[in-house]
Amino acid sequence: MIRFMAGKLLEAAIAIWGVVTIVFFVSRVLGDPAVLLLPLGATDAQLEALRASLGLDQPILVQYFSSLGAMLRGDFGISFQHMRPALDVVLERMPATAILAFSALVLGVLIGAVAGTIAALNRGKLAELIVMSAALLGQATPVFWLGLMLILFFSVQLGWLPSAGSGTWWHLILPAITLAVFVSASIARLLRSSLLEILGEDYVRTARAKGLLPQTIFTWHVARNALIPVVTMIGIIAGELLGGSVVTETVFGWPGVGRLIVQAIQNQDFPVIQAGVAVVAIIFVFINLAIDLLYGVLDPRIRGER
Amino acid sequence: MGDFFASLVKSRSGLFGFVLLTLLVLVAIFAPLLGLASPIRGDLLARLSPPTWTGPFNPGPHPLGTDEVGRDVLSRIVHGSRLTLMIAATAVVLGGVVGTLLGIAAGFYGGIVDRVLMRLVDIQLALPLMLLALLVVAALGPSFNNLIIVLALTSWIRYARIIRGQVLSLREREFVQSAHAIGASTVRIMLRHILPNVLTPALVVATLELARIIIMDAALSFLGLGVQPPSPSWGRMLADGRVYISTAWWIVTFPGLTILLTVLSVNLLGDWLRDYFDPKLRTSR
Amino acid sequence: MSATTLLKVSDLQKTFGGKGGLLGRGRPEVRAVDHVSFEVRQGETLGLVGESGSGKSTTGRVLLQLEHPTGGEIEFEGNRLTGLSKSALKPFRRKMQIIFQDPYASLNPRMTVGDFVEEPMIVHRLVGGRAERRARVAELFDLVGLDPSFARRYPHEFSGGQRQRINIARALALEPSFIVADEPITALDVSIQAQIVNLFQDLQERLGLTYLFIAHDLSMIRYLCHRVAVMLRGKIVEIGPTEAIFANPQHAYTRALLSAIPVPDPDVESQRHAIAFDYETQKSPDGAEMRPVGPDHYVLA
Amino acid sequence: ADLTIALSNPVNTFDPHMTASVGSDLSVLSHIYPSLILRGPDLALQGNLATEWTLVDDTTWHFTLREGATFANGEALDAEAVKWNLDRVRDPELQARVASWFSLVSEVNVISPTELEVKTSSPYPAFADQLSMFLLLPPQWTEENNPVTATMAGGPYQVRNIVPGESVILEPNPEYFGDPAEFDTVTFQVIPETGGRIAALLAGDVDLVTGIPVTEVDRINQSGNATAGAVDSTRNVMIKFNTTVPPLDNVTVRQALNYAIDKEGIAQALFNGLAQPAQCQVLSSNYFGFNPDLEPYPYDPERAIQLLAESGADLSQPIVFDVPAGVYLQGTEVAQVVASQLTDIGLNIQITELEFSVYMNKYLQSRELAPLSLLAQAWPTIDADGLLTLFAPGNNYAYWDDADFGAALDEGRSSTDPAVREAAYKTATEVMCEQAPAIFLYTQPATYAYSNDVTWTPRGDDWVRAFDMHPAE
Amino acid sequence: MAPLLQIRNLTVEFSTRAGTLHAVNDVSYALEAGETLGIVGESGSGKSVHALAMVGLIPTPPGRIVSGEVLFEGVDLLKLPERELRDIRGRKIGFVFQDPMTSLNPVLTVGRQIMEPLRRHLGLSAAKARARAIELLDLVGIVDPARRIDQFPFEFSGGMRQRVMIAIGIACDPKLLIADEATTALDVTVQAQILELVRDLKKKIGTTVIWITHDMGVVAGLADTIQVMYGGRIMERGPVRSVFKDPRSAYTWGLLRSLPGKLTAADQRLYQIPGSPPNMIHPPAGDPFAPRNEFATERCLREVPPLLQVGAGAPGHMAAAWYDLPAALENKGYA
Ligand SMILES: Nc1ncnc2c1ncn2[C@@H]1O[C@H](COP(=O)(O)OP(=O)(O)OP(=O)(O)O)[C@@H](O)[C@H]1O
Ligand SMILES: Nc1ncnc2c1ncn2[C@@H]1O[C@H](COP(=O)(O)OP(=O)(O)OP(=O)(O)O)[C@@H](O)[C@H]1O
Ligand SMILES: [Mg+2]
Ligand SMILES: [Mg+2]
Repeated sequence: MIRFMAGKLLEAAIAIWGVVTIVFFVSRVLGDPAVLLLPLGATDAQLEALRASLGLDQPILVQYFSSLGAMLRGDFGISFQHMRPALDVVLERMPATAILAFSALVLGVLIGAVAGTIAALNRGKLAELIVMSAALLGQATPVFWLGLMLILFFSVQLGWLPSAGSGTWWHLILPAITLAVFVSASIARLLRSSLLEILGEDYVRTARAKGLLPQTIFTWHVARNALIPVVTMIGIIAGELLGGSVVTETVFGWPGVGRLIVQAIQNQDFPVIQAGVAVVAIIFVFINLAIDLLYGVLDPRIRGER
Repeated sequence: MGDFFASLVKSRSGLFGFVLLTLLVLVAIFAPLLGLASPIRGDLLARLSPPTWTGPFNPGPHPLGTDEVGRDVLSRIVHGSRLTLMIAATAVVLGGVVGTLLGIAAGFYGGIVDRVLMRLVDIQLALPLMLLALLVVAALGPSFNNLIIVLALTSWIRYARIIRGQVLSLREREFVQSAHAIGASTVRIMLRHILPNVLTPALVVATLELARIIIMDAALSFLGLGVQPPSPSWGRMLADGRVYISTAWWIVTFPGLTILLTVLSVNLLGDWLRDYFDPKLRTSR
Repeated sequence: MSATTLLKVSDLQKTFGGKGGLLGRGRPEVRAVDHVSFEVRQGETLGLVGESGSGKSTTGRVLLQLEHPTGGEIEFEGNRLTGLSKSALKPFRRKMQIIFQDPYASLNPRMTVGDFVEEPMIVHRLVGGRAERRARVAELFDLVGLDPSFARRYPHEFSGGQRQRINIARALALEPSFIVADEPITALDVSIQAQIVNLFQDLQERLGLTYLFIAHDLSMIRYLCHRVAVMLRGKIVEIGPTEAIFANPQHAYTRALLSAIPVPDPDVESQRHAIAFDYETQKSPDGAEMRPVGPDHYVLA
Repeated sequence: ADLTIALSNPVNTFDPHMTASVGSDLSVLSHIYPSLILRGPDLALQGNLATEWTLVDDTTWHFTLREGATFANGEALDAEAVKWNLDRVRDPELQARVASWFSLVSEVNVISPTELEVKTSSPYPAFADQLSMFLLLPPQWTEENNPVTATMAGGPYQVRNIVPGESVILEPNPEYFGDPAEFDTVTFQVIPETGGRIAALLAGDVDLVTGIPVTEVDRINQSGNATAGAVDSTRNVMIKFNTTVPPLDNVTVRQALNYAIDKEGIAQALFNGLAQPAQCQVLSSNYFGFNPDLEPYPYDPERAIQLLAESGADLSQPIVFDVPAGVYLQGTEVAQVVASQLTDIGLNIQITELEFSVYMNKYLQSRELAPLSLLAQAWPTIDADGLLTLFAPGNNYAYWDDADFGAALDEGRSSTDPAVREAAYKTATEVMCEQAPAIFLYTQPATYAYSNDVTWTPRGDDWVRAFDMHPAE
Repeated sequence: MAPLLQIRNLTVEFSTRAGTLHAVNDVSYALEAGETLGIVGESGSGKSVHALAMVGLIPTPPGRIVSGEVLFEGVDLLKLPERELRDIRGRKIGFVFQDPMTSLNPVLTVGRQIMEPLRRHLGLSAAKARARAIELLDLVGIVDPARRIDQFPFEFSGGMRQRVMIAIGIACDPKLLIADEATTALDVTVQAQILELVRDLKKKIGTTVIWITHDMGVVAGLADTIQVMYGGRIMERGPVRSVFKDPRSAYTWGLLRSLPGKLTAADQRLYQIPGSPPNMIHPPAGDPFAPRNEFATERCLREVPPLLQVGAGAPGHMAAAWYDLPAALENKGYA
């Protein structure tokens, strides 16, 4: 077990290192932050001085290794734009992202699970058609369009919910729904096919031959097994929500990490890009570690292999 | 082939998807011959005109209205289908080929190859999709090719993961063993025995990916990374038109509906394909 | 029988798991084949029986170098096979073939059966042109009792017996001298088993083939094989001429095995009593060796 | 009364010397930190901490400060404090982002707590304008705290609450030396997406939004809850030429391109007439140095085609047209119309939409500006000296080298006499119109909408300030 | 005494892409309490499907019970609502499926899977059910059952899993035990143990057994009655001894003949039944075996023969044949 965890952690570390390295080199290709930081009309000498003070005048490999070393100590450097440690800037935005991602995930998984189950248990009936059409609609709707529509309806027309910001729980509702629609659509589709597959398994027939009650069969024999692929999917979605809900954050003015990183890219604020991506990657990797462990709970075969 | 079409006709939703998609592709191919207004040149004075219909069967000059620089929305949707479908298809094929081949290699060789590739998948997954897209487009510059590269880049892992899983069980199958036994080369085994047997799952992934990529194009355009103006693509139209969502609903609504229809048809076709190839659903023995 | 030795196996070992690399998960070691020695003679059928998981399939696969042995040596027609590279092995691949248990899983579902049978000839650049190869495929189909016009069909269009014939045709394409048949009839219906067994015998007569025949069905083994080897937990515990083993089983396990064979005769069956075998108390002692107990008949004791 | 103002970008830093962005950081900070001089909604300068400022000679400025002004912590807001601030931004250690505004300042002398003298190394007529963007920190407090995250009010408002990346909530600063604040709270709410901003206004969640598409103006006015409109901004939109590469090194080609564009049409059709077509210069009428006598190139595609033919330039290659994504009001639309009109005169135009940072990098770092690029420039001091300098020979930003133009600018800079300067810029703009280093398009309208709960005087620059607003009766 | 199980005219179809597949055609038979019925027959002859159909376990769709009655203790199971059927499944009718690898839920402990029917049908408390499960495991010959009960199926070998399946099947002391190729995957020694177990069970609690298998040897040793199926129909049925010694269906005869044990020294090769099994989507019009039957008459090809008591045979020995096999054999010169 310890060996297993150590192996997983090493793999995780390699993945994070890969992410950080890719981001480091790709972001340096973006160009020169100095021209964005200084006001119009700044002279070459002023630009030069700023570059030097940001440490951008060094050869790229020197920059890479020194920043890699610093990163190992948890130091991502001072944000060019925010003038304070990049990690602070990122961590400050983390709660908002986490809350949104978590509620969207919970909401999406709940809706998706119910919808997927209804569809699978009503194969070929109207209910399946309705649920699956809704899921398709959910997957085919661009997030920004959905977000704007929700604002126009619930905030402007009805005046029920705030249109932007993150102050209260009310603020959370629209962005969470926006994201949850996509999540639930994916989960519903995956769960449906997973359930259908499990429903055809021999051991479900065994369970029925034992005369078990339908709810027992569904809970212990069908759902338990059908959840395994869904859990993997949840891991991937969690990662996407953590770093990738940029569009939703933009539409709702939600102060999340995704938009922070996008802005950092637009402003070539390397330390923030680096810290943001690293934090998201670390969280993602840990979520997936947790999911690996959850796997063990769900599927004793995996536990047995350790 | 006869069986294919017979079964397609029997599955009403599959047929619907197939017909719709065929129609879309035909429209895309013959777009320039349809005698529509220019999708590029607009009439500034006719900017943001609403759809005009003088009667139920009597469309005016702009049946779906005009956009923010006075171009015919219908024409842009029709011409946009070329770019959109081309981007989606190319990205799907590119991502599919790369992902499938790497998935096969990972599953077949196992060991170090597998580990390296799966770490790559992890890295790719840990790197938020939009940011990756943003970085690549920002670094390489926006162009049709780069857009496709970005989309393919976000897509290959899905194939690789699924295919790898399939190959892991395939390589233990006895016909693969038997190929080893006759002394077939590794390349031959991968191409002749493994590849044909993973094409079905790859195809199913591809249908899902096609839909996802069309939506991705819209999201990328939202961040200004999509197709270059003035070329039309559905995603681009949607993103550019969003500013006018409440003053000129038709600019976003029609491309949106078109995307929906396309995604719908591809998914229906995909669902049917999955069923069609599912051995459990086939007449066995 | 004093025929020439075609294949000689000495001290063969194969272990699975147990290593656990840097990131690997250590699994308990399985000694699937545990210091096994035997020989197969030109033109004979050697039966291999034993309990499930005793290492029969592994032995067969290692013989064909589909798996690398952990230790020991294999000699084929006097040439050492162990340790050869993939390319050095290739000439031997022509002479040794394998047929698996499951005729469904043994065929590539996405290849026409004609292509499947033709493939070995392409790999070994055996027959000149495509037309010639096709002709040879037709010949092979004839040989195994299939209509050559079936060559363009896909596996799912065939019944189990027909599929197993296709597998055999493919194995024969290279004109091998030695075939490992790993439970080739277990998955088949009684009425089809007979067809396949007959085919095996016909081919042996016509082409002088040598078989290693792995099976559970001892009555079939008794009918088909010249000699039988009995495996238990990775070791051969008894080997000898079929009749000698059936008439005079020496090892406790062999006895248990033989007594468990159900006989398709109600009168006999009602009298029969299976002898129990308990591995822990009745296994051969450590350091046991093969001892002769009759002509050509050895037992581990 | 409470007030909420929508911003499109979040406040990144609270140190007023480490940011030059007027639209977000400085606008918010101007409520917290005082400046010597303020620019009113009419774009004229007013006193704030400074009650009077005079140009003693060409290079010496004299300021008189208010008496008894303090920061909220009681620190004096006197000449000493101002000097400390000017010294701070000029300190090379600090690398203040706004240092370049004060690179001409050579000496700061405290005469008395309420009197200050500043010497510049050469005439700096726009110094007072520049000071309107210069916010003052409490010296003592700054030494002891980190002004990047913490604040100590000296302006009309102080910070109540900050949600990073989302909002800054202000409340009145009781110690403020000027007119007391009129709102109980002022919230700056970040809403990056245009659609979201408008929705928020219509939903009553915010009171002021800027930078909305012109098509929304009528709709908002019709809603009855808010007032929308536009004024001329200080931002002037052009298609900048890279005159160092063919075919734009050919003046006839450049002129032809100016004839080819229907500036009036663009202003009318794309901006519903809210944009002011450019008068053959990059200055709009609100700039000092604006030349009212220049006439725009008429829209004459025939003429353009003819000129292209005469120019002898090789026009067979596609001409790249760079457009920064999403930064200018309706920029992509304008670019597409321009490209389409240039196509009409037979050019092969290829639009490339670029991330703004990449665009800037091409412009200033790798120095490979595309032959054509959409650009809108404003100079915060609203003075020809700044904006025109961006075209001066040898300037990084110029991509154009015209000695006559350079000479005229030098003449303008050498004096602080408005009449002399005016004459010099008249010459400069004439040369520029003639030589056409850009297609002069229009002045970008500063669009806005505010709720009927407040009153506001719209302004053409980027400042958004609560103390310019009042609760409606 | 009324039979325990009476099947009348059971017909089951599957709709497939290629057309309707006639899996079970008009099958009728009765089973007395305490009787052991061995069913053999060609692969695909409807052995499994008819057994599953009895207790409503065929997948619908694509499956469909077209007609028939299944009277179990006088009640027609096919008309019983699912709710009541559930009370019978696992309680009065136990099932053992062939494939032990896939028939056990991989994520639940073996003990739990055995306890489920005990708790559901007998209402045992968790502790009691556990005790009984340990007892059952012991009964099917699993060593150290108290420890094994908490393990997962993947920790069991194939033979052990099959024994677990049997433990589940007999958990509630069912009146009827249906075992579908329950020992096919096992080697002969393990198979022998399990057969012994079933014999014991019959003796102890008088369970009625339906044993589906390919192995004629197993039937010979275990069954009282043998039933031979082909093409979805019963070809022959009767007391084991009578059928083995005196088969009246050409298919039964062929099956028995192709066994290696039946070989005489004179035979060069095993006997093989010519031809291949029927396509059940387009089944032959008459006797399904007729196309492969060298003794088939004109009538066999046209008309389905009824299952009738064999003239001179033992009571209950029935065959479906238009021809008279002993006579035909003699005619063709078979001994
Ligand atoms: N690839 C492998 N990895 C790990 N263990 C293996 C592998 N292949 C076989 N084994 C183990 O080796 C032992 C021998 O297996 P093998 O398949 O040779 O048995 P067998 O005699 O053919 O059994 P059966 O009659 O069931 O086919 C078994 O314990 C099996 O679990
Ligand atoms: N779910 C299904 N869908 C379609 N056809 C089916 C299905 N299940 C069974 N069949 C068909 O019904 C027929 C009878 O099958 P059944 O399983 O009863 O055969 P069997 O006699 O048990 O054969 P085996 O000895 O191979 O187990 C076969 O032709 C089979 O293909
Ligand atoms: Mg084996
Ligand atoms: Mg069956």
